[in-house]
Parts: sequence; C-alpha cells; structure tokens
Amino acid sequence: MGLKRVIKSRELTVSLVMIGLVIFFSLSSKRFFTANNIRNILLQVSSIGVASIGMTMIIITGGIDVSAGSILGIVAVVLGKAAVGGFPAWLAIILGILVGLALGSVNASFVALLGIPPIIVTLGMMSLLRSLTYTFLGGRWIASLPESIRWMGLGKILNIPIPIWLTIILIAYFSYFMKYKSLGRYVYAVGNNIEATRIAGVNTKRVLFFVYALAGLLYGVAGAIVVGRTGIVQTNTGNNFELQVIAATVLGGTSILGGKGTVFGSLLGSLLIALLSNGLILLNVPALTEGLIIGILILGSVAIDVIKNRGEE
Amino acid sequence: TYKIAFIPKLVGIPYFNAMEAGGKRAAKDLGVEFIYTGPTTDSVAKQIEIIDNLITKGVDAIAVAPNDPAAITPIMKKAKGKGILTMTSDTDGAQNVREVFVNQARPRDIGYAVMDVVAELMDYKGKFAIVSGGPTAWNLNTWIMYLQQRLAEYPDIELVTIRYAGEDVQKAVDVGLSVIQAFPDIKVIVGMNSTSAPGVAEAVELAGKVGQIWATGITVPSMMKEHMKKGSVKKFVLWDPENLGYLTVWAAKYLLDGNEFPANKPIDVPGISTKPIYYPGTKELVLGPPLVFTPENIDKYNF
Amino acid sequence: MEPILKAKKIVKNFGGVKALREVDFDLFAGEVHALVGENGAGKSTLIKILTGVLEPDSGEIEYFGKKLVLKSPREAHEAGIVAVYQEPLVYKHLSVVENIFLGNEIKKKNGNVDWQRERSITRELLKSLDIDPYFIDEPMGSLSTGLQQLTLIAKALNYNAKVIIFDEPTAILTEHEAQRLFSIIERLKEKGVGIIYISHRLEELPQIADRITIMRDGQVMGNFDMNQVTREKIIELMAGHTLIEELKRTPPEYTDVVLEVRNLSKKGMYQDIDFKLYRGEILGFSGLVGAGRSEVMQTIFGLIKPDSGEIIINGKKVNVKDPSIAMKLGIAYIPEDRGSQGLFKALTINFNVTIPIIEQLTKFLGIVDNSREKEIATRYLKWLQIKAPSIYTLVNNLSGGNQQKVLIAKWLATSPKILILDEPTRGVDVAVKSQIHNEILRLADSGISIIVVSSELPEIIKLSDRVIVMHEGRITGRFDKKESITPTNLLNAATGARMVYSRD
Amino acid sequence: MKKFLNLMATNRSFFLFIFLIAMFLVFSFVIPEFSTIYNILNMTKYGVEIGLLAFAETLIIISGGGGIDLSIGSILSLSAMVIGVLAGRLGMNIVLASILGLIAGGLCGAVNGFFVSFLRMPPLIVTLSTMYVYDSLALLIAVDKWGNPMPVSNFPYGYFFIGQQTYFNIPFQVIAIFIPLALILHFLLSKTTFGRYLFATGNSEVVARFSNVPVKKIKFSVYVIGGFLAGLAALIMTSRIASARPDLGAGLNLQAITIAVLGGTNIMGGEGSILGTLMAIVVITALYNGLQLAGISSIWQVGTLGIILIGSAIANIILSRKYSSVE
Ligand SMILES: Nc1ncnc2c1ncn2[C@@H]1O[C@H](COP(=O)(O)OP(=O)(O)OP(=O)(O)O)[C@@H](O)[C@H]1O
Ligand SMILES: Nc1ncnc2c1ncn2[C@@H]1O[C@H](COP(=O)(O)OP(=O)(O)OP(=O)(O)O)[C@@H](O)[C@H]1O
Ligand SMILES: [Mg+2]
Ligand SMILES: [Mg+2]
Repeated sequence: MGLKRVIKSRELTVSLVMIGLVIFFSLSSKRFFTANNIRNILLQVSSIGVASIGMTMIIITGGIDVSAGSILGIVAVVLGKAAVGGFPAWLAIILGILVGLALGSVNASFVALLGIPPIIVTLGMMSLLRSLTYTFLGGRWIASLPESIRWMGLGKILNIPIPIWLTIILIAYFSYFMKYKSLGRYVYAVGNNIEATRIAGVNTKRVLFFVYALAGLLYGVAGAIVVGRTGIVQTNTGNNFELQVIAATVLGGTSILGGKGTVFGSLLGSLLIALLSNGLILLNVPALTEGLIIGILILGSVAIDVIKNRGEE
Repeated sequence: TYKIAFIPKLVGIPYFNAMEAGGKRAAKDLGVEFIYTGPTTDSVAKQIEIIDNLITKGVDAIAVAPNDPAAITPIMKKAKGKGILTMTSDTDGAQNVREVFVNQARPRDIGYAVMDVVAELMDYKGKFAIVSGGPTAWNLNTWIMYLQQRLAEYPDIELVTIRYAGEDVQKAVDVGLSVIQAFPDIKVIVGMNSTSAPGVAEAVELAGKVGQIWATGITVPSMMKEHMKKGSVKKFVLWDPENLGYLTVWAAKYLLDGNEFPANKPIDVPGISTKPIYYPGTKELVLGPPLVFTPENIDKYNF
Repeated sequence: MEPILKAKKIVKNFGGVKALREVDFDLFAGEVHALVGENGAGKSTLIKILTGVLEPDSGEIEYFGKKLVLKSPREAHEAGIVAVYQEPLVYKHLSVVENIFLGNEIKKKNGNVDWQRERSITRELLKSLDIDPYFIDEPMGSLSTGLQQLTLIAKALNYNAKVIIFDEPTAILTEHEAQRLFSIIERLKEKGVGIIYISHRLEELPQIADRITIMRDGQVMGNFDMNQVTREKIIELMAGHTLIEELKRTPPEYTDVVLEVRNLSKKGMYQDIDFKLYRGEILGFSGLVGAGRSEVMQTIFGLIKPDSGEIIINGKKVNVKDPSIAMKLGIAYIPEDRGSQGLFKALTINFNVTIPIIEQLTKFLGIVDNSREKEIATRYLKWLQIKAPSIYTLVNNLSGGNQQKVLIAKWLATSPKILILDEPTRGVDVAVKSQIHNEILRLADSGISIIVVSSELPEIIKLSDRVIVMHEGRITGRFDKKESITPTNLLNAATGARMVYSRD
Repeated sequence: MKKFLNLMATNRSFFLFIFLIAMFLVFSFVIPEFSTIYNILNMTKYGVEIGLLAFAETLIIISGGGGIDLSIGSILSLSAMVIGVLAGRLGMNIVLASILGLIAGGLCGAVNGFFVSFLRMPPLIVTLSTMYVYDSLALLIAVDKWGNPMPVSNFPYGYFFIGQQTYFNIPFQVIAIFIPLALILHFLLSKTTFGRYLFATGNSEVVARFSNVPVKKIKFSVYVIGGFLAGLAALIMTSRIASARPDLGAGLNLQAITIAVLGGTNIMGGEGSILGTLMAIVVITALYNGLQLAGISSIWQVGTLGIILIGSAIANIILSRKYSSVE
C-alpha cells in the first residue's frame, strides 16, 4: 500500500534520475563525487531549497507566487543597508527576515482577505518591488559588507556551512509539519477543495494567510543566505529566482493545479537542477549546450514519470 | 540650453551609475540639460523604444550605449533625420548613423590588457578560465575575442573553459566554484563583467584557494576592494566610467556648438583627468588606455 | 416537548431568484423529519442556511430554545449540526482518512495529528456501514462516486452531532446500502439525534420518516405526520398537479444485435464481461455501488482502455479508443458524476447542452449558428422544465436536480443510436423522473438501443426489458424475462449469488 | 449609471477601456506631446510583438490544466535566429528564410503541444524545459567563426518594410498584420466551434472528454498557434530593429503572461478573451509611452504596471461586490 504510493511518486523518479546522473558524473569525472563538490552543490541549492518550502505550500493551495525573487531582492537591500548603516549583524538579519515576512503578509492579505487571484497579486507585487529595489539602491550596489553579516552564508557549525544546516532543518521540519500538523493538512485541503474546507469548519482565509506569510518569511531567510554567500547586494539580486524556485517545486512533483506535492520533492527538484549545472561544468561540456542538455533531461525525467503512471486514473 | 540624452545599456548598475554621475557633472559645468534614461534589462528593443520617445519629445543630442550595435541603426537614422545629433558612447554602433563614438578605450586594448594582467598574475605560464556575463553580450564577446588573439602570443598559457553566469553575482559564485572544482590547477580565473569578477573572487575565497588562484577581470573598483583586502584579487582592469560620462556630454555640447574635434592629438577637456584623442578615420573619440587597478590606486576611485 | 431546532421565516434570494420565502421548519430530538419538494424548491438552500454555509437574508434559527446566529460552518459544527451535502465535498488527492477527519482532527498531546487513531476509527466507521475498509489510505479521488458518498456519510456519523442532515443520501446508493443507512439512522434516532432527511425517492419515506415537510417554489406547502399522508397527496403538493399517465411498453423483437461485448476485462475494474444489446431494447444494469458497471460503460464509450476483450458494433469489431469514435458509431454516454464528468459548471446551460453537437450547428468556416443553438437549448429547457431564468444561466446556479436535467438534455440532443445512461435520474424529482422515464421508453420504441445503469431497483424494474446484474466486477445475474425481474432476484444476484436465467 | 457600473464590474474589456480613457485624459493633460496623432500612431508599433505573444499566452492559458508557455520568448529568439542565419549568414532568399522562421516557430510550439497534450505532461515543466532548449539552440546557431554567439544584421533592404514602413504614419505591421490577426483570433474564439472547444477544454478537461470534445487536438493546436505567433513576432521584430539576436525574446514571457492576466484571462483556464488582452496591450503600451514622455525613470514603468494590476483587481472586487448582483 504505502509502497505502491512510493513507487508511483515523482520523488522516486527524480531520485532515480539523480542517482543515475551521480553515477554517470562520478564515472566521468573523479572530481565530482568529493566532499568539496557535494558541499558546493548543496550550497548552490540552499537558497532555492529554503524558498521552495513556501512555494510548495503556496502551489499546493492552488496558488502561485512570482514575487519570490523580488521579495528576496528587497530583503537583500534592507539587510545590506542595515548592515552598512551600522546595525549589529544579528539585528540586520532579523530585520531582513521580518521584511520578508511583512511583504509575504501583504501578498497574504490581498490573496486571503480580499480574494484577489494569487497570480495577479504576486505579479503586481513583483513589478512594484522590483521598482522599489531600484529606487532604494539606485545604481549603487552594496559591496564590502561587514564580515559578521555574512554569517548566514559563510558561517559553519561542525564544519558544515550554515546554509546547508538551514536547508536540512527547515525541510525536515516542514515535511513533518505537513504530515503531522492539522494546519499542514489544511494546506492540502484548501488546494483540493476550498469550498469543502470552509464547510468543514476550517478558517480557509487563515490557512491562506499563513501560507503566503510563511513563504515571505522563508524568502527572507533565503535572502539572508544569498547576501551572506555573495557579499554583494545588486539591483537585480533575486532576478529570475522565482522561476528557479517554481521549477524546482513543480519538477519535484507538486501539481500546479494544487492539492498535492511535498516539500521534500521540491528539494529533490532543486537538487536535480543544481546537480546538472554543476556536473556539466565538471565535464566541461560546451557552455552554450548546457541549456539544451538540462532542458532535455528535465523533459525526459518527467516523461518517465508520466509514462510510469500510465493506465492509472 | 541643449537637451542631451544618454541611454545606457541598462540602468541600475554601478558602471552606468558612474557614467551618469560624470554626465551630470559635465551638464553642470557646461550649462546643458542632461537626460539619463534606459531600460532595466540589457534589451535593445527597449532602448529603441526609449530613443523613439526621446525623438517625440524633442532633444538636441542622443548618445547611446547600444546593446546591439546594428539594431539601433534604423532608429538612429530616424533621429538624424529629425536633426538630432546622434552619438554612441561606451559601445559603438554603425559608423554612418552617428557623428562620433565616445570610446573608453579600444576593445583591442581592453582585451589585450586583460590578457596581459592574466599572464603577469600567473607568471606567464599555466592555465586559466573565464566566466563571462550573458553569452550574447556583444562587447564582452569582442573583448574575449581580442583576449584570445593576444593569448596566441603566450605559448605557455592555456584557456581551459569559458562559462557564462549572466548578470548575477550568486550565479557567478556558483559557476566559479564549479569551475575551480573542475580545474583545480588553474592559476587565474577571469570575470568578464561587473558581476562575474566579484563572483569568481568570492568563489576563490570560498574554495580556500586564496594565494593559489588569482581572480581578476573587468569590473568597477567598489566591487573588488573587499576581495583585494582578502587577497584573492591583485589586479583588474577598467577605465574611469565617470570620466567617460563627462566626456560624452562634453563632446555633445562641443559638436552642437558647431565645433570640430582636432584630429589625432590629445585634447584638453577641463574636468577629466585624461587627454582624449580623436581619430577622424573612424570618427572615434577615445578617452585613453584602460586602467589597471591595484591595491595602490584602488582607493582613489569611489564608483 | 419542544423542538430542538426551529427555523423561523427564513428568506433567501440569489439575485432575482427567490429560493426561500419565509420558510418555517422544526425538528424534534429523536425524529426523522423528511423534507421533499420538486427540483429547485429550496431544500438544499435551507440546509445550507441551517449549517452556516449560507447566511439567510432574514429570519432566524432557534436551537434548544435559544437564538442561534451562524456566521460560519464551524459554528454549526460546534453547535452539533452536521450535514452530508447533495454534491459530494471531497478532497480528491487526500486519503480517505484525511477526508473523514478534515477539520476535526484527532491530536496527540503535542499537537500532532494522531494518524494511528484516525485510521483505526476510520476502519471502525466503515465497518459499521458494512464496508470493507481496505482503501482508507487511497486518495479519495480514486473511489467511485457511491463509495465517496458512503465515506461522507461515515464522516458525518463521526461527529457525535445532535442534528444530522442528509441531503439526498440515497440518490447514488443501491437498495442494499440504503437499508444499511436506514438501520444506522434508526440507531441515531434511539440516541436522540434529530435527523433531517431529503430525498426524491418517496417510496422509502414511510419506512424511515416520522414527519414530512413538503416544499414548492421556496415555500412550505404542508407539514404532516408520515402516516397521515399518501404518496399522491405528497406529489400533488410538490408538483401542483397529479402525474401524467405513463406510456405502455411493447417489448422489442430481439433480432438485430447492435452492440456485443465479448470477454471484456480490465484489471481491478471488471472481468469477463459478455453481453448483447439488441435494437430497440432497454437493457438494465443493476448492482451494488462499486460493482464496476460505470467502468464497463466508460470502456464502451472509449474513456477507458480495456486489457482484453472485444467490442462489436453492428457486426463489426471496433476499437473505440476515444469518445469521438464512440460518437461517430452513434453511442452516447451520460456519466453518473455530473459534477466532475457531466457538466461545465461555470458555463451556461446553453453551452452545456450544445457542446456535443456543436459541429452540426455551424454555418461555414466553423462559425456557430447562434440562432439554431438557442432554439435547441430553449426547447430542452422548456421540455424538461429546467428551472432557470434563461438558457444563459450558469449551471452552477441551478439546483442539483435541474443540473441533472441539463445533463440529460445535453445527450438527448445528440440523437444517438445507442444511449447509455448511468444513473439518469439521480436527484430529479418524481414528476421529472417519470417524464424522463417516458422519454426513455419512447426512444426505445423508436428503435434506439438503451442501456440503463441504475442503483434504484424500481427504476431498473420499471424500465428494463432485460437486466444484467454485476457484483465486484463480474456479471452475476442475467434476467431475460420480465417476470424474473424482481427485487429479490436482483438483490440476490447483486450480493453475489449466481442466478442466471438465460434465453438460450 | 448602475448599468454602467455593473458592466464595469463584470466586463473586463469594458473596465480596461474606461481605464484607458482616463489614462489618456491624464496623460494628454500633463504631457503635450502625448495626444498628438503622430505619437499615438507611432507608439502602436511597440505593442505589436509583445501583443502577439500575449495573444499566444491567452489562448494557451485558456486551454486550462495549468496551461502556460514559458518558452514563448525563447521561440521568438530561435525563430529570429533561424531567419537571421538563413538570410544573413547563408544568403538564402529572404522570403524563404522568413517562411522557414515562421515554420520553426510553429514547430517549437508543436513540440510543446506534443508533450503537453499527447504525453499529458504539466505545461509548466514542458515549456520551462523547452525554454532552456530553444534558448540554447538559438545561441548555438548564432555562433560565429570566433565561437561567440553574435547577432546577425545584414538583412536585404527589402525586408525592412515589415517592421519599419509606415502608411500615413501608421506602421505597416499594425495595420497589415496585427489588427487583422487580432480580428481573426477574436472571431476564432468567440464565434467558432474551435472557440467552444477551447473554452470547454479549459473549464474541465474531464467533462470535455466526456462531451466528445477533441481535447488533445485542441490543446496541441493552441501551442502550435502560440509558436506560430511567436515566429511572426520574431519576423516583425527582426525587421523592425534590423537585427536578429539570440536573446531577442528574453524576459518577454512574463510580460506576455502579465498582459494576458491583466486582460482578464483566468490563469486556471477556461476564461479570457482576445478583446480583453487587446485592451491590456493598449493600456500597457500607452502607459509606457506616457511615462517615458513624462520623463519618469523606466524603473517605475514596471512598478506602475504592478500598481495597476493590483489596483484594477481591487477596483473590480469592490465594484462587483456593490453592483454586479443588482439586476
Ligand atoms: N448560488 C446560487 N446562485 C443562484 N441561484 C441559486 C444558487 N443556489 C441555488 N439557487 C437557486 O435557488 C433555488 C433553490 O435551489 P436548491 O438547491 O435549494 O433546490 P433543491 O430544493 O435542493 O433542489 P434539488 O432537489 O434539485 O436539489 C433554485 O431555483 C436554484 O436555481
Ligand atoms: N466493496 C466495495 N465497496 C466499495 N467500492 C468498491 C468495492 N469493491 C470495489 N470497489 C471500487 O469501485 C470501483 C467500481 O466503481 P463504479 O462506480 O464504476 O461501479 P458501479 O457499479 O458503476 O457503481 P455505482 O453504482 O456507484 O455506479 C471498483 O473498481 C473498485 O475500485
Ligand atoms: Mg438540492
Ligand atoms: Mg457507477
């Protein structure tokens, strides 16, 4: 029973494709399967992985959030300005994350309380926030950030970088959350049938609000990671970030129509893409063909998944 | 007063920000109106739309840093037809549609300068890698082309790979890390644009290769100061975009006043630190040779 | 004794539609109060108001002697009022367990959902309804509609409510399951639970109901003790007139076989299905919920690919891999689940009725001939007495029974040669039901071959020339003579005892 | 008055139309150059290419099931490069090259359509993947002898009439391509069986299948039409800017989707109109033009768009709460 579901799951397909790739890359380059490189890949995944938790929940409720990247951009600016302006690092980081939460709550209010379609809200927010980032920053990017603020990107505990810890802990916690907390279950319920959920006595507005606000908070964390890792805040920090997060989420099996998906799947999705782009550089595949190969492999793995589940339904 | 417009490749990046500052300073010195407007991404289509609207509005001179030299030809022709002084600055367009090209340095000089810095950093032998911006960036590709031309003169140096990281520091860090992982024996890694250079420097530090691999490239000094302190960067290349912006506005005013540039000799432009030279054959006004930034001179620049 | 629940002068309008006009209704502890009325009379609307899904425009609710203002369904739950709604409210990607406990989770001390206990209670609940609970971890969407409905009934039972409302629970249930439900209702009554019971199956009411309220056009037409009122009286109050005389059926001559199914099998759905359909006959398919009848029909219509077996139409073996091929062969299929298979709920009646035949309604260049389209839609609207302001009303805004009429209209408009009806009168009122029955008989007389899948024994018995009974994916009974088509025979076969009365 | 407000609340195109008029009045008042005939006619050409892409997205999104095309900009890039390389580098006859460019667009769309409709893969994943693929292909065929992807600009002079010619100041591409196409698409959606099938599919694929709607064909064809429209946009754009670049379509996906959504297309499918999208195109084109003429930094163009997007949704909600149910 449980086994049947596992076999049918997208998670399994993506894992298998990933294992195949790991074996192939390891055989082709002895520099691939090393602690160093694995750390590189995980670092690359961290910001997307953390943000994908929020995105997964949003998409499960049947929504979408294209403002992820621009929220991340604003967070980076706030964090950077605060740090340069002499705030202690911890305060700047908290401030940045709170800004993420606040912007997420703005999305949440429009979606949950006013009932405006998520795509409109987040497209609007995306456009607006991008303009704000440009306005706040002008052309002057923030470089030379104090070392302390970069802790979220560079710090290590037990010789494992903070971003990797964050990713693992958050993904683990929210996987548990979605399975064992009633709120987690409501997230799925809203995506399956919002009217039925309301009739079942669940405050669906609260569920939606929670999801968008939490996503904002997680984008905030992702922003702190990005700033920490790069040490630079540019006007287009976070550009296209939303697309990468959505891609990871959907690749990991979350249905864009809502109702199903897992946080862990999204992590697998982002890992798959990171693995590919890293591996292709290690094999020194000509740069211009990278997109071609990545595109075909993503198509292929999802096609396998679809064919595997044929005859169902 | 003259209305002089400058359309950068995109707004919101330090490089063009510095040009804007120079242009503003010139406008103040020379008593003209300076309009700075451009797209938010490096889109040529958007640049064209902006130029067209400037024509509708009516300006005296338009200077553009085209994202695609050929693509601006029709619109520049249209501007010229309306009696507007047309110029290119930073990046050239077709010669017949502009009065003058205000050039920071010749692409050849830039490509060569970067290659020479690379060679020097690795003591004239060994391997190096390039991380560029967008694969379609016309000027980056031109510089890489000249760089490769120069490379032919260093028999003991090998270019192992060229990768692209767009305009995104984080991507440049990730690509940089992967490149270092793939080619641990490189001695230099070059970031060809504003974001890639600090990105690869960060990657060198993250990979713990400070002292073994040097990061360099073409970028504004403010992005590299920190990395110079940390020891991943010793030298890199640029020119003074602030001066370039100043020179652009100065040249526009100069031509609008009905003057002609003196040919082939250093021109005194009050307000900038170099003496530009005008080449009538290509109708090019060149700011001067590219600058090589080092720990010694970097603190003199604040862009 | 005082009623536990009292609705006073409830008014509800939807735009221009007056759904309820000053409706009074009451319910005592330990009684079953039946609520009947023609389609669109306002029954479901009243229920939704009693459970806080809708807010009334005016009027009030009294509950245990106190005024009750319901701002949300949650408050109704907390007060102890629950309902099984007419349109199944399911979460199709969530498991049965999750469906049952949604909004009512069992939690451990640390706030976690107690999956262990939820699963064991689910098992108990389903067993008490005589259902084998092997599927509790499956996604709800993979269950048949009937099973979903049973699961939802189980869900309602789980609440320990003081008032339970059933809105047409038996519309999709077979005799067997209905009896099961009745005995559970009996038990609830003994515990003092008040039950509101909506149904269009008037014949089951004497068995279960204590009182009856009859509605028409948003108004209460009468309130009686069940044993003081006759079926005729009820119908008269409901419809405002007595029923039309029904047509006489002349049995067909079993000469031309139009459809033959040989050894059709699909793993997990049905096995070795064999039957013939003759020209002009009405073939009934009976069985319990989940017997696999719908799947067989959907296979014939090209919606499911069989593992093995043959379908022969007019003597030619055909490969129906798509509904369009089935349609070309003259087959029409009216699906059982009007919500997810039958109707475009967000679109107009007009759109729904004409979509299968839209290609025949074009002038040139594929342009739709709007006037012909309008003419057809209007004709069916009138003929089936669909209660709607116009043909441009959205299907979503119709009552359940009226939606069913739109579904019927949609397929009658295609003028098929073989018509497969899956639960054709699900949720329609008695008057319209007999009208639809008459139409089915008339179509058969005109030479169309008809398969009727129905869980309602009286319907099967009344319409069918021959009956096939299925049980757990297999044919367990064939009844070719009108005399052999009796409730006892059909029920025996449906529960698995083989009783084949073959012609040859 | 009530009727007017009711129409505003329920009819997206009408709402946008009123908004457009208001915007026109404001801009004309503030910017003298704005309402000149020259400017109005001149700016229309900037709505054409993005408009075609927005039409493509409209059809695709209406088809439902998460229908979306993230590769539409990349198809534009690839088609442009096909035309550019064939005509500019290989010296093929320009008419032939253009036709092949259009076919390339249609083929790209067909690939998307194949995966989405026949393999039943999620459109988002399919078009995201093909976005990578088409971008990469565009770069690869753009490679010059130095190994760098470079734009192609040496088109024959005769090619430029498509994107640069005007008649009485009206751009050729507007009068001869865009307007007729908008009419055809509008007609297709609102009057034909194709339109019916498209809305049926978008509303519920299952019900559509049960209703004898050729769901697969419909889904396939919207992607093909989408690809073809992107190819056409590529043709117009390369002619207008006299250059074919492998990044010509970069960033246009989201803009096209934004326009479709602003025009009232429901992202869940089954709802939308060409007229609404057309109004949205006009609004955005006029907005950008007005802001630029007013000298407002381009940074605020998208910001203003964002405000309009959310603002109009709020206005719509307020209006429909107040007026739409009043008969
Ligand atoms: N959301 C709505 N919008 C507009 N009209 C509605 C809506 N819901 C119900 N109605 C109308 O209200 C009336 C009563 O509907 P209701 O669903 O209560 O009928 P019903 O008695 O349950 O009928 P049935 O036996 O067919 O289920 C009908 O005319 C219906 O069309
Ligand atoms: N004992 C059972 N109880 C409930 N569902 C079952 C049972 N056995 C099988 N099923 C499921 O139900 C499916 C058949 O459902 P389906 O609705 O097609 O049957 P049906 O005879 O048409 O029933 P209905 O009377 O609901 O129309 C089977 O394939 C199986 O998954
Ligand atoms: Mg009802
Ligand atoms: Mg059935």
